[in-house]
Amino acid sequence: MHYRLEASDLEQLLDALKADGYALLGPQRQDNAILYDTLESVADLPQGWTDQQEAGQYKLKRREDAAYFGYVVGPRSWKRVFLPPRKRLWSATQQDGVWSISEEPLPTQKVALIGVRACEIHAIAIQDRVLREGPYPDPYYTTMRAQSLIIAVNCTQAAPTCFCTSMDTGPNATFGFDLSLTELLEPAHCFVVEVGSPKGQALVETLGLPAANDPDQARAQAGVDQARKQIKRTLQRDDVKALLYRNLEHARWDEVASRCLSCANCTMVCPTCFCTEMEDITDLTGDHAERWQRWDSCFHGQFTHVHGGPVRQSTRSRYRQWLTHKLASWEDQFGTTGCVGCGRCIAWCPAGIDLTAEVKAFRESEHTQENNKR
Amino acid sequence: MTQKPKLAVWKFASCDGCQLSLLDCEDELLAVAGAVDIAYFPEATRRMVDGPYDVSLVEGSITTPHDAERIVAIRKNSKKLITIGACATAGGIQALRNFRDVKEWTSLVYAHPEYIDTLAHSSPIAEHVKVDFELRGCPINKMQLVEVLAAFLNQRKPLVPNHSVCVECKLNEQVCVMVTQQTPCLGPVTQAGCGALCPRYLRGCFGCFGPKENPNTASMATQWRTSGASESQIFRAFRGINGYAEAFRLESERSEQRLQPTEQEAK
Amino acid sequence: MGASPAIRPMTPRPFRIEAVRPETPNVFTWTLRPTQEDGPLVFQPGQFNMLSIFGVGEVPISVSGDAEQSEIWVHTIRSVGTVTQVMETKKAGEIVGVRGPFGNTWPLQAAEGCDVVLAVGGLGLAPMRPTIYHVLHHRERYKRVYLLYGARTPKDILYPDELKAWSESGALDIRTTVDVGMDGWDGEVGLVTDLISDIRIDPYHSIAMVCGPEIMMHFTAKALFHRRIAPARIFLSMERSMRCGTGWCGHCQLGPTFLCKDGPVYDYPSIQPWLHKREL
Amino acid sequence: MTPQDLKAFLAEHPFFSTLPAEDLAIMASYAEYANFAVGDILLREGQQATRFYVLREGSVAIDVHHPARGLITLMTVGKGDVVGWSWLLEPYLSQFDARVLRPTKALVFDAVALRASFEQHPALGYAVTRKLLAQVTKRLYAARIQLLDLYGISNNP
Repeated sequence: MHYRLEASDLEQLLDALKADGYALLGPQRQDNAILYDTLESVADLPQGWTDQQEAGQYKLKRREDAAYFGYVVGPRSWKRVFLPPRKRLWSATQQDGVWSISEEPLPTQKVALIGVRACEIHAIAIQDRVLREGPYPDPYYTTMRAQSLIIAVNCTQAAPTCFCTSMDTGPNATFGFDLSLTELLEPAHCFVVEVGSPKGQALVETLGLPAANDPDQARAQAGVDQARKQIKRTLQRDDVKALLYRNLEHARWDEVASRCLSCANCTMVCPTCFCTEMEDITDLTGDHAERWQRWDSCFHGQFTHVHGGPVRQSTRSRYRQWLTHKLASWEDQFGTTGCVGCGRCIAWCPAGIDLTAEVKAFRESEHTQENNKR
Repeated sequence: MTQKPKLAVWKFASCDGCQLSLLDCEDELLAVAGAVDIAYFPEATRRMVDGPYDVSLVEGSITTPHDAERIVAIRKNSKKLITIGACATAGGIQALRNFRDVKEWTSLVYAHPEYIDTLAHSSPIAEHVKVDFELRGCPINKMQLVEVLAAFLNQRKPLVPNHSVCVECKLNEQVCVMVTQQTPCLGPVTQAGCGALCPRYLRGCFGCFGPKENPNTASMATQWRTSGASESQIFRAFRGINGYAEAFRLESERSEQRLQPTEQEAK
Repeated sequence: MGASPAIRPMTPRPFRIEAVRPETPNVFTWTLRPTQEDGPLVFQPGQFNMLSIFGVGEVPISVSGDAEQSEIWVHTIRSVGTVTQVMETKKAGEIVGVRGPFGNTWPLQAAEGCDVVLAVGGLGLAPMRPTIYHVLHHRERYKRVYLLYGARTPKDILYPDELKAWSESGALDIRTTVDVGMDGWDGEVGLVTDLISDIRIDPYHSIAMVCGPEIMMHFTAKALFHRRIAPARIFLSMERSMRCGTGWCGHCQLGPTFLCKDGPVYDYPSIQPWLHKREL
Repeated sequence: MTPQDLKAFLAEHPFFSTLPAEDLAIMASYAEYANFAVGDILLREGQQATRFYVLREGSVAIDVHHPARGLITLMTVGKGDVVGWSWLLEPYLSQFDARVLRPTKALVFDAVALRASFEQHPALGYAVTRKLLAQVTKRLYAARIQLLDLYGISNNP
């Protein structure tokens, strides 16, 4: 069952969420990008703006229409909600040699995520496997996930950096949302709404949304199909695990290391990268101590520091770790690939390194070797 | 309570900016003063207590034969020696002389160059004595300074990560100026610590904290060229405040080689 | 899996250092007792705890006590890094933080009815000690049990009194060798791998557990393999930079596994492809 | 032990077992059987290497004197091992001390005569050299692994 939400009634959806006690997070234009941040009203949405992305490039452009969700994905991902860049785990205070430890209180605020793309839903599902479904669920993550509501937006356009179709993660959301919206601009600006949960159903009922008619539904489908057609980037993933494992000592790693800045941008923007560092701090007296958890990256030397130095000293070994983890060992660990094809790591790499091109290079070098043998 | 550790602050060739960071710790200064005995800090107090000192903070680079002797004496008199700032850790802006003929310069600058007793190089403290910790920055970040002091007082490793400025941008959730604006930025090869100050104001990083661990300056320069930076821009970016730090020095030398043919063509 | 850590697995619980026992130069053993009611401290041999000095940092240290003593943690620590160096300065009565236990266990059940070869190098004897206690408590479940122990010098031999007692009780066949003999050492000098050639085992019904630095385990596994112990019956305990113990932080990845969560104990075939690979 | 006994013993010892009977007889003719007590010195650093030992039982330490650290044992050898190969190579001087650690039974060869006999029996000389080389290789391997400082490294932060 699909419903229809008039564009002019989008505010009502936000209001209903607010009335239900949700803090809203959604896209808005800030610092030359579209970012997810606290959303007050529809007026904050990046209406009439789009993004143009290429390897190492991201630019905002005016659209000729009034689309609210007429962009693809920006540098922030939703992982900031569930796995914040920095969070305090506990603090401890010493008095007369006795330490008392106080845990950081868990968040209580419900949040509604507005405008979650299909690839991002997959990214959340992937992080769930790491932080929610393992032997030790992360309490902060689990709490935030439990009190979050997801309003998905299906993609009706794609960026040149997108390759969700290769990863089977888009362009439309198929699970993991409370409501999903497909934005239609013609003939009238509206959304076709799909319900994905009882909470979503309740929202539809609160708003009293009418059913979407067949032409609307067909137009929504056409929009998604259009996005699918626009996707030109590919990553052949059926055999990529074996391909990378076979080529751990390939010269291509040196080649990519000559370009890689080991700046860690790819891991920071990646919606599935979950590595963190634990940092202990004190005040000057040493009587107050805290431990913080912050995003870390396998591109850092400190990351593999053991007595005597880092295990992964070269950029070559760090890029290899990242790519083989993302596309190969992630499968061994979590039964899924670690990549959702959102293209962030391609767009936000200052050197424009493209993982799909790297995978192709390995595959092609094997083909060349095969051909040379013949 | 045992005696408070004695802190000394020493100045070599520098602008004093890093020492001032310590005075700038308005909120924390009381805590610092409570935790340590500021035994020698001419910039701040006339009180001078003899060594040995538990912690010496050393600002500035070594530029004269006299300074080269003085730092050895300070080292002998200090349990821990921490250098603060780009001058002390990489020679500073005055290390630009290292690329030129100092004799020629002094003859041009001074009426009586024979009175000038200076070394041919401005060198970091670590080239002269063992340094326990190098705090980067031009100037240093005062919060990092407090952290380093807290770490030494509490026998732990200072929490001064050696990753890129990019990580700081991303942890602060700042947008990359290089990717969105093609702004030349040294962030990807520069050590974090400043709080990604310049990118926060939509400017490129100037590399004040010097090269990060594993810097790929060659790729950085290529990237700048691709996005339209001129060779002299690249040259100047690397031959700056941290121009004598090895990775930046090598890159500026490579860039200089590329510049020379063009200069000759111009002639 | 042993006792599940607190609901918030990242929060250390305060423990008092009850005793500090110097072992060898730079190596000491802590006995830790909870400062608050904490239930029995249950662990399986091979597991580790994350030990914290508040405000200084946290390190993974294997449990080296007896699993049947459920009211204390015993940890043998070598002071090599910033955190462990501060640990070395701590005295009895001081408070430290403990999280855990984490990780998996040695194949003690699989080894029942078999000859058992415990091959340890250096500080690797500490993580193996709970296994030794287990074997001693249930000696009848195992056939011949060898403890092959390599240390750098005679001074570096851990737990010498216990080694002597175990050996004299006849429960274990203990063979010790050092890399360099000095100070009147009249025992073997040579590689721990050389000890393997002299033991009498039924290779088809043997289980080998190896613990030591990665390089030592690499060579030891090869030597065991030459004695016809099937690779699947050789187990290693791996070490990497572990920060969380829970599989969240990503630091201890080696190929397809997280050592903290999937390890630290692995059978040789599953870890062998990832051993000895440069910078992996 | 009679020469016959010696020959029989050699035939069973892994070090000699692959030699043809006539070579075993030659080897046996240069050998005698001996028992050594704890503390006996089999070889002394810097002295003429005139003997060569094949151990049947016991334990022998290969020692070096370190001016500051005293007596250091580099390795111990036992049953089946050989002690001494300097006799085969110029300048025929022992490189280390060999000291008996535990009561040891060994065959002792007159190395000077044996070396001379190899001139008449190059095939035997070659075979024995190969056997010795195998022992040298084994010890080189051990020395190399010892260089890796197997137990010194710990990954604890």
